[in-house]
Amino acid sequence: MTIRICHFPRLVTALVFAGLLVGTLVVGSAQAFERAGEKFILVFGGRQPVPLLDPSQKYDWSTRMMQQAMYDALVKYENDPPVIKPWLAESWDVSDDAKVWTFHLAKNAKFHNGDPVNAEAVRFSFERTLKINKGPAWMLSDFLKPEGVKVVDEHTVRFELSEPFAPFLSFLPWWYVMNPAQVMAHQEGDDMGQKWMTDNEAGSGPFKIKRWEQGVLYELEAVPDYWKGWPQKKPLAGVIYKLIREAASQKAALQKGEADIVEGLSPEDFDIVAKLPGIKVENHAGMTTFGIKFNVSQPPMDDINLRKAVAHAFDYEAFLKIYNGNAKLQTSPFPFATQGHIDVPNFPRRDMAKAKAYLAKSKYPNGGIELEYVYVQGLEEERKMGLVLIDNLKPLNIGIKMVPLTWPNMKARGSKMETSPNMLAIFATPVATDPDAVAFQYHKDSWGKYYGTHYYSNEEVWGLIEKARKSSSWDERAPIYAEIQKKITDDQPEIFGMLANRRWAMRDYVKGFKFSPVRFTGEVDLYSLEIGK
Amino acid sequence: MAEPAPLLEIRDYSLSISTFDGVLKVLDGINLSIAPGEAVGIVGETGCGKSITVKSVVGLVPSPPARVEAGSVRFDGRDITSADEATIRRIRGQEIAMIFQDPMTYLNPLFTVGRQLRDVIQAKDRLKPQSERRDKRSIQAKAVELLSQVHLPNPERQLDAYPHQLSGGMRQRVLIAMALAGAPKLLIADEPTTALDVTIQAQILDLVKDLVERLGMAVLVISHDLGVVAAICQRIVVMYAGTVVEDATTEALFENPKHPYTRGLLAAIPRLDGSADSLASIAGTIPNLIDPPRGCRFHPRCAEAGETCRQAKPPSLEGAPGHWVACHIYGGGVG
Amino acid sequence: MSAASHPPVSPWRQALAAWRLRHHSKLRTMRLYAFTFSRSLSSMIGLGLVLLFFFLVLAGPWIVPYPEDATGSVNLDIKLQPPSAEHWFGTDEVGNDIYTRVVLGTQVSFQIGLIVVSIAMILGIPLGIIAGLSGGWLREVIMRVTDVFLSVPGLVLSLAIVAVLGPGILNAIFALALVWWPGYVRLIESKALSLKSEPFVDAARAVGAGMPRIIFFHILPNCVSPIVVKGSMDMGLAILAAASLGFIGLGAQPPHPEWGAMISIGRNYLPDFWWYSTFPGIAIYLTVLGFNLLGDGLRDILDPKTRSR
Amino acid sequence: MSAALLEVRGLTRHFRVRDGFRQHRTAVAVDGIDLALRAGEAYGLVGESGSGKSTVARMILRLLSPTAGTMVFRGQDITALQGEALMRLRENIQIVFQDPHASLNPRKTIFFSVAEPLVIHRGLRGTALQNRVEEVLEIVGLSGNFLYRYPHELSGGQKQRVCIARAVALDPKLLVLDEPTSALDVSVQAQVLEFLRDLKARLDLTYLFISHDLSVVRHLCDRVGVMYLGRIVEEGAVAKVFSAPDHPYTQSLLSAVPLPQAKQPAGRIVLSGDVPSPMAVPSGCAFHPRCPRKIGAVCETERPSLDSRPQGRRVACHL
Amino acid sequence: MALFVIKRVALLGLMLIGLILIMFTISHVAPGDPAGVAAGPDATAEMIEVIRKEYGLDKPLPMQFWIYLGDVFQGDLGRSIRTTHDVTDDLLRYFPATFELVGVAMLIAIFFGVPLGMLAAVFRDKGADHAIRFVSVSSVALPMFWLGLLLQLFVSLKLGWLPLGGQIGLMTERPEPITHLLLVDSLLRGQFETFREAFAHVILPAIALSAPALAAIIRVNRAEMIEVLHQDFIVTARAHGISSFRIVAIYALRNAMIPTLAMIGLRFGWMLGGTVLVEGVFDWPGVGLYAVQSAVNSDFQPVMGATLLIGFSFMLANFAIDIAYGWLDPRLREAG
Repeated sequence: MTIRICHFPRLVTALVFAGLLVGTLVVGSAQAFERAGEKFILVFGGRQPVPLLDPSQKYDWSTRMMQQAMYDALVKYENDPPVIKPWLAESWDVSDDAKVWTFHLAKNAKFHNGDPVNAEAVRFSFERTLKINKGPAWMLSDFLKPEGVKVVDEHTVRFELSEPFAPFLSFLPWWYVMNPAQVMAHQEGDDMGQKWMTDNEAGSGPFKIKRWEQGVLYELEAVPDYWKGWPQKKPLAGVIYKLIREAASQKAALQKGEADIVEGLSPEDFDIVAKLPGIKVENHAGMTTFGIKFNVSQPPMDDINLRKAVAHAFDYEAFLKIYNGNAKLQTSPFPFATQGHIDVPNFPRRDMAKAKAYLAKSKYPNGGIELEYVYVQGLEEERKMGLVLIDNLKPLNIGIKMVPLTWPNMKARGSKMETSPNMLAIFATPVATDPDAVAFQYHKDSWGKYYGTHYYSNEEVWGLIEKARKSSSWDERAPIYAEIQKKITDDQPEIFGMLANRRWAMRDYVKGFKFSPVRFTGEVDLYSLEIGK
Repeated sequence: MAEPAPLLEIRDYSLSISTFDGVLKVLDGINLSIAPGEAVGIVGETGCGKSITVKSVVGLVPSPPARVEAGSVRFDGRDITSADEATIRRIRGQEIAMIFQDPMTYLNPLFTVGRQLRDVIQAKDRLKPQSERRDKRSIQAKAVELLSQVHLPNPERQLDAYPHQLSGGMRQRVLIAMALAGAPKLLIADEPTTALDVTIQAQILDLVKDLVERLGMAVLVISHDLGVVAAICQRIVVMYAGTVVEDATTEALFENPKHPYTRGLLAAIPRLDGSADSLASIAGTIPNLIDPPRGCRFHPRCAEAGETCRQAKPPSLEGAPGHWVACHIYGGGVG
Repeated sequence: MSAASHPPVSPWRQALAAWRLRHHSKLRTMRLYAFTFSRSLSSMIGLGLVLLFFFLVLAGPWIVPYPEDATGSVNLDIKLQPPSAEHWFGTDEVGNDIYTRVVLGTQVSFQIGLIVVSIAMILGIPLGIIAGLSGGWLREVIMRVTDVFLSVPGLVLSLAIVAVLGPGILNAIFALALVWWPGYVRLIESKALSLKSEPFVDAARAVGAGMPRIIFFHILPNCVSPIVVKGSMDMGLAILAAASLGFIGLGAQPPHPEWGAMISIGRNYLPDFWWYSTFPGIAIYLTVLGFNLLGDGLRDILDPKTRSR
Repeated sequence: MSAALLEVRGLTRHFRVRDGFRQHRTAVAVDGIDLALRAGEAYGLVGESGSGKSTVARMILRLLSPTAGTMVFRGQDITALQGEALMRLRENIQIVFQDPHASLNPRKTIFFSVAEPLVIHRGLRGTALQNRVEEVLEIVGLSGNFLYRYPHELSGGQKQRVCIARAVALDPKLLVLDEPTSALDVSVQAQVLEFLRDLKARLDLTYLFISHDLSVVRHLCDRVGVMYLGRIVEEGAVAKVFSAPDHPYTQSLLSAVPLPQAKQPAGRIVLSGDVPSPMAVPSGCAFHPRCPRKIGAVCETERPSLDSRPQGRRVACHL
Repeated sequence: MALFVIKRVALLGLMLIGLILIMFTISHVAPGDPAGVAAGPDATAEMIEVIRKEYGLDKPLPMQFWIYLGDVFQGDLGRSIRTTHDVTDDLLRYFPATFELVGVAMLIAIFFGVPLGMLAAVFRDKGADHAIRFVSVSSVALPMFWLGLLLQLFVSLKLGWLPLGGQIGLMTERPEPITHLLLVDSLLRGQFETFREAFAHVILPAIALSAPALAAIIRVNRAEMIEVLHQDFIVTARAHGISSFRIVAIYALRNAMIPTLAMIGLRFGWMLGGTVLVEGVFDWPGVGLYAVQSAVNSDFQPVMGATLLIGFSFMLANFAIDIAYGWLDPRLREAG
């Protein structure tokens, strides 16, 4: 039925009017981003949230960036190659057997609430981390017991290790010092303030919390009278860490000036934004290795010839292509920035003839097997490596089944020798520059950890690792680590991949950016930044 | 004969409706007139076009798909054949009122009786000059008055009732009240009692009869039930397949039916007094109006049909005074 | 007239004639359907799109230029190239031909749609019939469980299920099927309930028809139209839902050429490499549009309520 | 008085009605009626809508189970028949519904509908089935080319014939006709009525004819029962009841029918008010609120019994 | 009415328990080790054990369910294993944003859907009808995440009219919370600039989210209007000379709104579901994004919590729709 409607224009008019109303509200609302006051607030556009701030419970790149901004540790990594700088500790002594470490604290250090940072605070912080036994606890828990931390006087603290541990100092930058009074004031039950510390801080660092909107943004406010002072002429008023999860949004925000630094763009995007006016890209070699771990304890990858065949069939150049040249192929199991790194001779590169020769020697001379390639779901580069693997192993008649898993599920798979997949894509960043931090990944005690899913077994190598970590003399240690690198390379427990460059895109007025490869992928030291406008 | 000028006069009215299957020739040269104050009934079986005739005349049949092919309609001295929507609406609102078959479905279930009644009163008021329009108070009063006019008990209370809270008879009374809102000259009742029980039907028929007499308006009753029509009307028009076959006073029609269809119809009705021993039925079925029979549309079912009936459409002839029949037999043309 | 004057009528022809006589009405109805359907432009567009879709499902591997690109091949030297004569829709981040992957994506989508809808029907229709005809506590139980499932948006529930089971095409299908069946229970239950009180069902009962007979001869045939219509619509919607899971990253996994996953990866390359996420999006749009228009068209011809004008 | 083919005692049916948000209320559709059908007669059950006449039909067919009362068919208590016995009963009692269109499965051919009882009860198939279906359709005056048509292709009268064919396919003894002509036009109604009359004689059937149309009942039936709000208020031979009704309701009912004739009889009784809802049946005589001849308090308090009167009539009235 | 409400509330509770049971069952066939996740990448076996105890993952399943059920009814949805946050706190933080987004999207859908449906019905089979139907069918077929990307691409990046994502500009202080709804609060506090900014942010995600609902509302409203306009009581109104506009916009619309309302209730739930797609695209800090982030990380407590919250909101919405039904349809309003 059709009705002749004379009045219908009324309705249409109403609709148009409503549209106009909406229009007036919107026009002009996309205003440019402005900075408040005389000082500048820097905006960092990151993809990863900071769900848990407590330094005793968690660390990853975004979390640690915030922890580093709000807390101080005894020492701090800076520069490339990284050096350990005195921080809360002005100096330290170590016994010859590398068992007793004594630190002398700065006298003017104070927490954000004005309390002094004293030896007791240091002792409490180490004790808390060790007792909670999460986050960084594993780094020292084998050598340091809570009782081993001793307050000598107001400004001196002594660590007595249960056995010699040469790399001790290299882990300390990640052990942040918290204000015992604040933490314990918020204790619930016997949680040692864990709940409160999730979204609050009790530190002495250059910044403190201003706004903490989970899932949206985190705003830090600079501490004007930071005890260590500010290196730059015009320190920042604060930093906003804005969660921008999409690459397109990150780029747009950077272009519009709504963000000053962004991380995590695709290799292509970095190349694109680098060409835009007013934007520069910091591009540095990092310490994060990418490798594809084999499970050497289970067939078929227990066959060294198969491992070598796969390693020689792999197209290493693909890494460079994926990163548009912004990566460096590994020349040793150790990252370049690790102390004692050597270029291992005859390090595997693509060579199909060799690959076929190795395959012929293996139990699977004609291929015909399918290997599982497990990677972290959502990690673009790992996914692409998988596709490269499929492509590269086709000539060997080896199939690849790509299995993306969430990080937890992947870790669960890798945690048992029986379930650990044939191949597992792993990005690993050593937490310290000391070679032990990498070498130990090949020790039996690392089995089942995410970097130990290869279940690599070589008594000789294990012995060397143990020997090296107990010695306090670098001259003694260096040749051992060279030996270790060669032996591991020979056993080919993984495809030794590459070290991708770390890149950040930022507005060109951002000054004072200091890179240090020991930091994690997106992590930036906010302390030294300034806006040069 | 000194008849008063007819209130409604339909002349040679033809209507077609296009459908998926083809064009339905729904009405074919209808003639019908109603004098002021006269009660006329239209009877016929399903699909004979009795309902669509009046709906079309008052502009309630959407066009397209419907199309007036020929003919003219005059109402109260004005030609309204091709009047525009506004005029028709004015007439519908003011001078012609309609009531329908199923009082439940013809009332909006979501609005109170009072609201619907007031809307109707207001709509009719809008057609008047500003000065004569009622204010809210007197609209309410008018609504109450109308409801009491149709003998609805407790009119004030019923205004707040929703249609579903009323019985069928009460709903029909409400519809009649709405029809009376504009003091119409003509009331069209389309199957007004078909959905009602016999005892309620009697009440409504009484009411209509009473109103017609009291208010002096003309009424056009459309029904398939000859009894209903006979109870109210002075004159009856019999329709078959889109044509008027017979038009006579009630008395003449029952006493002396002329058209074979009328006679067949009367013979098919079972009688309450048991006087009909066996029922005669009309052979065959209603024709398909996409391709209606040539000539007399009744001829395929007519026992008395001759060649002329197959060829020519019979003209409507006044056999006796006021008794019109459209049949070749009475025009002497059967052969 | 002698028999010899006729050419001998082949038995095949006779059978055909008999068959046509028997099914005269059905054939007429079919012709009417076809006619009504063909008069509606949108229905024809829908049919066209769905036929195109099926054509690509069947013929895909033979008509695409680089079939190996859908099974994990890598051409990093030509990654992220804009649309050109060799690569109609451009290439993706590992140099695969997007046109190839979009076309072969029809197979993935078809599998998902078909399996999800079939499982949903297999579960939903019998439960709906039971609930509609049985009444009492059995109906209550079935309908309440259905209500519970329907009380959570399907996408959220399937998200939760896939989150547990892990991403992957099979898990996605399983999760979608698990949230899809209640729709059929609702549909069939209400249909069966209204059919149950139809006089022709009473008439069948009056002549002594038992439950199975009533279900199979009287209830089910009258449920066919709504099932067909819903099935057609659901094909599209299931494909859309699977693409949504793929977009979140919980659906089909590489190197499966699944549209949602392609958009998901492609969005990382927006806005400069716009073609990457654009073409799979268009493919989803056209497919879902096709099934929806077809469903609409079928509803118009199968549902007498909208048929009458 | 010959033995009753069907005898109904105290037949009662309550319905639980959902009423808006309010929960269930009980509607008394049929309130303890007694009825006896003699073999070979046509018994008319008349009443207005809501009087419960169709509910009676459904209970006799065992499509609904009675709340109370017994039904005896050819000496057998059929009130609670199940399974095989119920199947046999359905060979003997059949029903034709009011709306012929709705009572045929729209997705099935005429052949299917008519064949259905034959397949179920006689297990016929193939040619035997085909022959019998054609034969039955012949009985109702439809020739064979209807077999593979669908209901929507038939006219109302034809559809009603198909329904009748289905009902008589098993040679039932009792045919319940529930308003079989009320959806039909007058001329078609005439055809069907004449045909029903003829059929009854030919097949030796007994009819329970349910209708709201008094003239139709008058035309077809031998005896009539008048129902009001679930009760029979008057019963007797059609001619007698119609010419001299005893119950005030019957009187007003008959008087209310507008006659297709020029002069309407004088002195019509027009009842005031509406039929009360079955959810609120008045106390005493259910008719008392509308009764023009109410005699006093007894009508409001005491339910009149259906008493036998001369000439085989029964009336439930205090008068 | 009271009885009705009580019964509905009881039913609501029952359905909630059913939902919890389903979610719980689903969650406990999980292959991953939730405790391992929580412990972090370098955790030792004993660290994992600590966590397992802490989260009660060492108890038998029925026990765990019983505890969980009790917790849920006390408003405790457990803790995220990934972030250690209270899920309830998280949800309370994110829900207002989602509610606001869904609310605006629903308003858009109704505001445009109902009149467009009406127009299409009135101009049935005319150009306007075809155009509106095309819009409607397209809105269903467009994947809303893709539509979101397109809107970002054109409206934000190309034209620069509206912001790309987020709920509000970086530097803008949120108004002091009253209702926790940004749009409402900024108005109540008289911060019109903030309101305008928040409004500009909500438009694109709301449009993307509203597309399927818009389509459904148009479709239902059109069909119902066509049906209602065929009804007898429309003939009555016309026969009495009531104006066409009044007939369509008041008489028919009210009748057509009843089924439309049912559709709106249904769509409310689907929209809540749609947030898992749209919020991710637009960086909208709501429950949908939270659920996806958690799901992708196999962090099940938050997924479960979000699902329960969305399911519960959906149930409440339908409850409200039922009440609204009564308001619109006097046949249901009946009786106390």
